[in-house]
Amino acid sequence: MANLKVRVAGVEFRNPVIAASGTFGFGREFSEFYPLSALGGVSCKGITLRERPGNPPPRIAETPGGMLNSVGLQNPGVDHFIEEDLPWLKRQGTAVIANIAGSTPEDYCRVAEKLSDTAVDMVELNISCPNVKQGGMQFGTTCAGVETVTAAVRRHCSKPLMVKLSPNVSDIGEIAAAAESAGADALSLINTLTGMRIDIRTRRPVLRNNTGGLSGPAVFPVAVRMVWQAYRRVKIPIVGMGGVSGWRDAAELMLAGAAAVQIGTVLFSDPYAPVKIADGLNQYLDENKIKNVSELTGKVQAW
Amino acid sequence: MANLKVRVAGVEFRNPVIAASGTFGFGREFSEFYPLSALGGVSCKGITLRERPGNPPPRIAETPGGMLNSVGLQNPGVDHFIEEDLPWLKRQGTAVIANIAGSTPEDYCRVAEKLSDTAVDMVELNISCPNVKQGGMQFGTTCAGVETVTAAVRRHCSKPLMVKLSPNVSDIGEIAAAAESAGADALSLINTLTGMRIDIRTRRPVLRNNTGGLSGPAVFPVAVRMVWQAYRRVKIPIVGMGGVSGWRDAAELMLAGAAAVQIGTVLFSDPYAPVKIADGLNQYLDENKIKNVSELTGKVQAW
Amino acid sequence: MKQYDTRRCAIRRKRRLTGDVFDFTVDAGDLAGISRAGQFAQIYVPGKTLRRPISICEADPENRALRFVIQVRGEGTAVLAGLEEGDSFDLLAPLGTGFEPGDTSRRALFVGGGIGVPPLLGAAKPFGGNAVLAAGFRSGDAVILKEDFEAAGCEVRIATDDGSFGRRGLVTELLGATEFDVIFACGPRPMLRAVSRLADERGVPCQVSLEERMACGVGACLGCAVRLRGAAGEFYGRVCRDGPVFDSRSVVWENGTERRAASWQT
Amino acid sequence: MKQYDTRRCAIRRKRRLTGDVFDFTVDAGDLAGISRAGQFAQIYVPGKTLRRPISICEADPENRALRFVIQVRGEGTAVLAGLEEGDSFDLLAPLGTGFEPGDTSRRALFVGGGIGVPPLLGAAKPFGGNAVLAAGFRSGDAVILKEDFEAAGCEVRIATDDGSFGRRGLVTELLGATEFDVIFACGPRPMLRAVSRLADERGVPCQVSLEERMACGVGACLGCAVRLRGAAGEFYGRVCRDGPVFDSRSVVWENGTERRAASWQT
Ligand SMILES: Cc1cc2nc3c(=O)[nH]c(=O)nc-3n(C[C@H](O)[C@H](O)[C@H](O)COP(=O)(O)OP(=O)(O)OC[C@H]3O[C@@H](n4cnc5c(N)ncnc54)[C@H](O)[C@@H]3O)c2cc1C
Ligand SMILES: Cc1cc2nc3c(=O)[nH]c(=O)nc-3n(C[C@H](O)[C@H](O)[C@H](O)COP(=O)(O)OP(=O)(O)OC[C@H]3O[C@@H](n4cnc5c(N)ncnc54)[C@H](O)[C@@H]3O)c2cc1C
Ligand SMILES: Cc1cc2nc3c(=O)[nH]c(=O)nc-3n(C[C@H](O)[C@H](O)[C@H](O)COP(=O)(O)O)c2cc1C
Ligand SMILES: Cc1cc2nc3c(=O)[nH]c(=O)nc-3n(C[C@H](O)[C@H](O)[C@H](O)COP(=O)(O)O)c2cc1C
Ligand code: FES
Ligand code: FES
Repeated sequence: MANLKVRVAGVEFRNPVIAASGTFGFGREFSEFYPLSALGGVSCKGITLRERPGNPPPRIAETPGGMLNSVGLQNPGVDHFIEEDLPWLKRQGTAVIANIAGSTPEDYCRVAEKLSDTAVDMVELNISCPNVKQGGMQFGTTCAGVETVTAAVRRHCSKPLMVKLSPNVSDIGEIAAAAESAGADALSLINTLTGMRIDIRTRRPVLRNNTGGLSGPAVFPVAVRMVWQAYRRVKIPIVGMGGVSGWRDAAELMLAGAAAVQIGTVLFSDPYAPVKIADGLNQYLDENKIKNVSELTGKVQAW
Repeated sequence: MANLKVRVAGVEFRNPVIAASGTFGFGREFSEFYPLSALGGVSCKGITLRERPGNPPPRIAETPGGMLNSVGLQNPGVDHFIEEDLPWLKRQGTAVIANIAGSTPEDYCRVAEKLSDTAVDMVELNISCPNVKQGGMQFGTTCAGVETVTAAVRRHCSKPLMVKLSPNVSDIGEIAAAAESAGADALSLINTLTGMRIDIRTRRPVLRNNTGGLSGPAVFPVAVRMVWQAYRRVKIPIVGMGGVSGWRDAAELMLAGAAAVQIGTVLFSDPYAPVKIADGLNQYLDENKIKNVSELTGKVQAW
Repeated sequence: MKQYDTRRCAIRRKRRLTGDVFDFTVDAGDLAGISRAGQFAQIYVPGKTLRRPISICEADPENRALRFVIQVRGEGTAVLAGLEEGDSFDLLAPLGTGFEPGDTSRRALFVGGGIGVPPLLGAAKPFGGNAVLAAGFRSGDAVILKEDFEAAGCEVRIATDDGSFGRRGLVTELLGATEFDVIFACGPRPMLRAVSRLADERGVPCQVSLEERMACGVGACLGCAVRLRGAAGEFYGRVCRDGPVFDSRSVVWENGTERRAASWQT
Repeated sequence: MKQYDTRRCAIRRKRRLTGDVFDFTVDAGDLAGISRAGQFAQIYVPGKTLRRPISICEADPENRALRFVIQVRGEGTAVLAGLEEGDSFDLLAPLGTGFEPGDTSRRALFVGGGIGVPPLLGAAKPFGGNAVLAAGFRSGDAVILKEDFEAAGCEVRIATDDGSFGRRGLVTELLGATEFDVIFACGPRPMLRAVSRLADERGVPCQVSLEERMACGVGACLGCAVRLRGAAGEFYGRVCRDGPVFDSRSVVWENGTERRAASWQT
C-alpha cells in the first residue's frame, strides 16, 4: 500500500483527491454516499462576506465533453458558513478548504480575517470566477490585479493561502508568478473557461446569464498545459484541476506539476469518482513500486 | 430552396461552410470525396514566405471531445503555393482564402504582397498559431501586437484582409476591436487553445512539441462565446469556427454573430461533414421559412 | 440504508407508448422500497457529462422495480429510449421530495401536461375513485397512461391542442364546476402557473412538480435554481433537493423564467 | 470510382486470436477491389474525435470483403474489439501506399513484430513457398496468424521475448544464413531500424510499414509526419499518404522519435 498523503503549504491531505469548490457544496449531500474522510479534502462552495442569491436560472448547459455553469456564487455568507457548516465539516475527518470570493479587495480581506480565527485548514482565494459582474474575473486576468488582491488578503489571513487562477489569460506563468510574489502559499488551477451556448430554436442563450464557466473533460488538456507552465515558473505547490475524470487524469496532472488535484464535474456523472480515483492511484503506485504519490509531482520529462 | 450565399468583406461564398486552414491542405485530397464547389470556400494551410519543415512528430494527440496538433506551419512557401497549388484550386469553383503566417511583420507583408497579384479571393492573417516559437501567437495576444501586424499587412495587401484571432486571451472583444481599427476587413475566430497531454507510462508529453493547439467539439462553447463578444464590439464581418460538427453548431455560431463558419476537426471523423452541414442548414432554413442564411447572423437575443 | 445511491438496473420491460414516449420497468433492488411518486432518478447517459433527470412514475417495492416513462427530447433521451430489455440504466435515485398524498379520502385533482403526466400516476393511485386526472396533450396520438389511471379507478379527462382527442384547448378548461380539496400538478410552467392561480382562487392546497436543468441532482451544486418565497423573502431554492415537488404558494411564478414553450408543444 | 471513400461495413465474421487480438472480416463492397495489403483503413470509433488507423490484413475482392486484425491498445481499439458480427465498422479506405510485391519468384523475407504481422499476410501470399516469415511476439500466447502464413506455403520462424514459443530473443536473430532478395517489414520502430540495417548490409531492397498518430488519414493535415530523405535533403513526409509503406532507405531512422517501446511489449 503506497503512501497517498500529500502536504500542500503545510496542510496535510490523506490523499491527493480534493472535491472542487462549487461542485460539492459543504459536503453534506455527498456524505450520503461515503464518509468524507475518503477524500483528501473538500474545497467549499465560494463564500462571500454577505449572503449572495446567485444568478437566475437556467444555470446549467451541457456541452461536448463538458458543461457550463452560471451559478454565480450563491452562498449563505461567511458568518453562516462559520457557524452552521464548518463545525459539521470539520468533524468529517478531511481537510477543509474555504474558497472565498468578493467584489473588492476589502471584501476578500474581511472574509479571510473571519476565517483566520476558525478551524479551516486553508483559504482558497477565488479571483477567477467568471460568473459575477463585480470583481471576480478581472482580478484574475492581469498580474496587477492578482498581486493587489493576493497581497491584501495575505496581510489579513493567518491560514495557508492558496490562490485560484483563471484560465482566461494569455500567459498563466506570468499570473502564477505574480500570485507567488504577492505572498501566495500555493496555487490552484484551473477555474472555468468562459463559454456560451445558444438554443437555436428560441434564439436565446441557454444560460440566463448568457455566458458561463466551462468545466469537465473538454478542458483537461488546457489544465495540463497550464499546470505545467505554472509549475515551471513558481516554487510554491500547485493544486491542479480541470476535467479530471479518472485516476489516469489525476496522475497526468500530477506529472505536469500538481501536488494534489481537485475534481468537480465528474462528480455529476459519478458521485463515487473521488473514491475510485484515490483507489486507482494507489493501485497504480503499487504496480509501479512508487512509495509516495508525491513522487509523481512535476515528473514529466519535457522534450 | 433557401439562399445559402453569404458575402464576407466583398467576397461571395456559395454557402457559409468553409474548410478551416490546416485541416484541408490545399484541397486536393478532399476533392476525392466531392467537388470542392460543394463548399463555400477553402482556407488553405498556413503559408509562409519560405518553405517550412514543421515540427517533429508526434504532432497529434486525442483529447476528450477534441484533439491537439503541433503541426507547426509545415508548408512549401508562398511561391510554390502560387505556382503549384493556387491554379488548381482556383479551378474548383470555390472561394480561395490564403491563410498566411510569419515570424516578423515584414515576413507577413511580403507574403501578402505576393498574394495581392494572384487570383486568391481573400487573405487570412494567422497571428494566432500557437505552434511556432518565433512570431505566431505573441502577435495575437496583445492589442498592440494585433494592431502592428494588421496595420503593416494592410498596407501591403490589396485583397480583402481577414484577421484570425487567438482564443488564448482574456478579452477577445478588445483584440477584435484592435484588429478592426488597424484595418481588418473581417475577423475569423477561434484558432486553437493551447493544450498538453502527457503519456503517464513514458512520462513524456504526447506531442514532441510538448504543447499543441486544442480543436474540436470540446472548444465549441468557447468559440460561441468569443464570436458573440467580438460581434458586439466590431462592425466588420466575423467568420466563426471552433468545434463545429454539424449544421446545428453552424447555426448556433451564426446566431452568435458569424457571417460564415469554418470547419476543421470534424473533417477527420467525417470528411463529408461540410456537405452535410450545408444541406442541413438549407433544410433548416426551408423548414423555418427563412429565405437567406445571412438572416441568422447575430440574431441571438441575449438576456 | 442510504437515502439515495447509484445502481445499475437491468431493464425488465420496455414498451413504446407513442411515437416518442417509452415506458421502462427496471430492476432497482432496494431503491424501489425507498422511492415514492414525484421523486426522480438521475439517469446516466453514456458519453454525456450530465445525467438526465427522469421522474419515478411508479415504485413497486414488492417486485423491487421502478417505472420510468421517457420522452425523446434531445440526444440524451434518445440514447435512453434506444436501450432495450436486458440493457441497463445507471440510476442515481431516489432524489428530491415526492408528492405528499396526505389524506386520500379527499377529492384530489391531478393536472398533467404531456410528459408531466407520468409522475402523477403513483400519487393518484391511492386516491382511486377520489381522483380526477385532467391531462393535456399535443394531439390524440400523444395521449399516454390513460388506461393506467382508469385502472386505478380515477376519472380521466383529456384535452388536446388540436382537438383530435377529448376537448380542444387547455387542460384547465376541463374542470368546469368540479370540486376538489387538493391539487397535484406536473407539466409545463405556464400550465403550472395557471393551476396555481386556480388553487389560490379555490383556496385549496396545490403541489407542483417543477423542472430545471440539473448537474449534481443531490443539492450540492446549486445548478437547478428555482425562485422561492420564504419567511425571509425570496431566494433560490434547489429543484433537485427542495423539490421537484413544491407547495405552489412557495413558488415565485413571475421571474423571467417564463421563457419555455409548453413542453408538449416542443 | 473514387480512390478512397467512407463506407459502413457490416462485420461478417469475428474471431478472437489471442487475449487481446481480434480478427474481423467485413463486407466492404467495391472498396475490397481497390485495396491491397499494406494499405490501411481509418476506422471510426463512436464518441472519439479521431478515427483509428488499422492495416488491411487481406483484401478479398471476390467476396467483397476486407480483413482486419485489431489489438486492444487503448480506448478506441477496445470499442472496436467489442463490436460483434452484425454490427458494423465505418471505414475510410483504402488509404496510403501498400506493399509492392514486385517479382514474386524472388526469395522474400517478411519480418513482423506483434501486431505488425497482419499487414504482411496479404503481401506474403503471392510469394508462397518463396517467402519466409520471421515474426516476434511477447510470448507464445501472443502468436497470431502462424497458420495463415503456413497455409499460404510460407516458412514461419518465430521468436518470443520470454522464449515460451520458438526462439528466445529478437526476431532478427531468426535469420541465420538465410538468403533473400527482398525484405518486407512491419513492427515497432527499433525492429524496423534493425531490419533496415540488415537490408543495407545485404544490399537488398526493403519495404517498411511505419506507424504515426493520424488525424485526416488522407494527406491533408500533415499530422502524421515522418522524417524522410529526399533528393533535396531531409523533409517531413506523411505516413498516411506517402506511406505507410516506405523504401527503408528513404526513412531517416535517427531523429529522436526512437522513443517508443517495441509495440508488442506495451
Ligand atoms: C425533476 C424532473 C423530472 C423529469 N421527469 C421526466 C420524465 O419522467 N420523463 C421525461 O421524458 N422527461 C422528464 N424530465 C425532462 C427530462 O429531464 C429532459 O427531457 C431531458 O433531460 C432532456 O435531455 P436530452 O439529452 O434529451 O435533451 P438535450 O436538450 O440535449 O439536453 C441538454 C441538457 O439540458 C437538460 N435538459 C433539457 N431539457 C430539460 C428539461 N425539460 N428539464 C431538465 N433538464 C433538461 C438535459 O438534462 C441536459 O443536461 C424531467 C425533468 C426534471 C427536472
Ligand atoms: C498505418 C497504421 C496501421 C496500423 N495497423 C494496425 C493493425 O492492423 N492492427 C492494430 O491492432 N493496430 C494497428 N495500428 C495501430 C493502431 O492504429 C493503434 O493501436 C490505435 O490507433 C490505438 O488506438 P486506441 O484508441 O486503442 O489507443 P489510444 O492510445 O487511446 O489512442 C489515442 C490516440 O493515439 C493514436 N495512437 C495510439 N497508438 C497509436 C499507434 N501505434 N499508431 C497510430 N496511432 C496511435 C490513436 O489513433 C488515437 O488517436 C496501425 C497504425 C498505423 C499508423
Ligand atoms: C457548478 C459549479 C460551480 C462552481 N463554483 C465554484 C466556486 O464557487 N468557486 C470556485 O472557485 N470554483 C467554482 N467552480 C469551478 C470548479 O471548482 C473547478 O475549478 C472547475 O469546475 C474545473 O474542474 P472540473 O472540470 O473538475 O469541474 C464551479 C464549478 C462548477 C461546475
Ligand atoms: C491539424 C490542424 C492544423 C491547423 N493548421 C492551421 C494553420 O496552418 N493556420 C491556421 O490559421 N489555423 C490552423 N489550424 C486551426 C484551424 O484552422 C481552426 O482554427 C481550429 O482547428 C478550430 O476549428 P475546428 O475545431 O473546427 O478544427 C489547424 C488546426 C488543425 C486541427
Ligand atoms: S442539481 Fe445540483 S443542486 Fe440541484
Ligand atoms: S493524417 Fe493527415 S496528413 Fe496524414
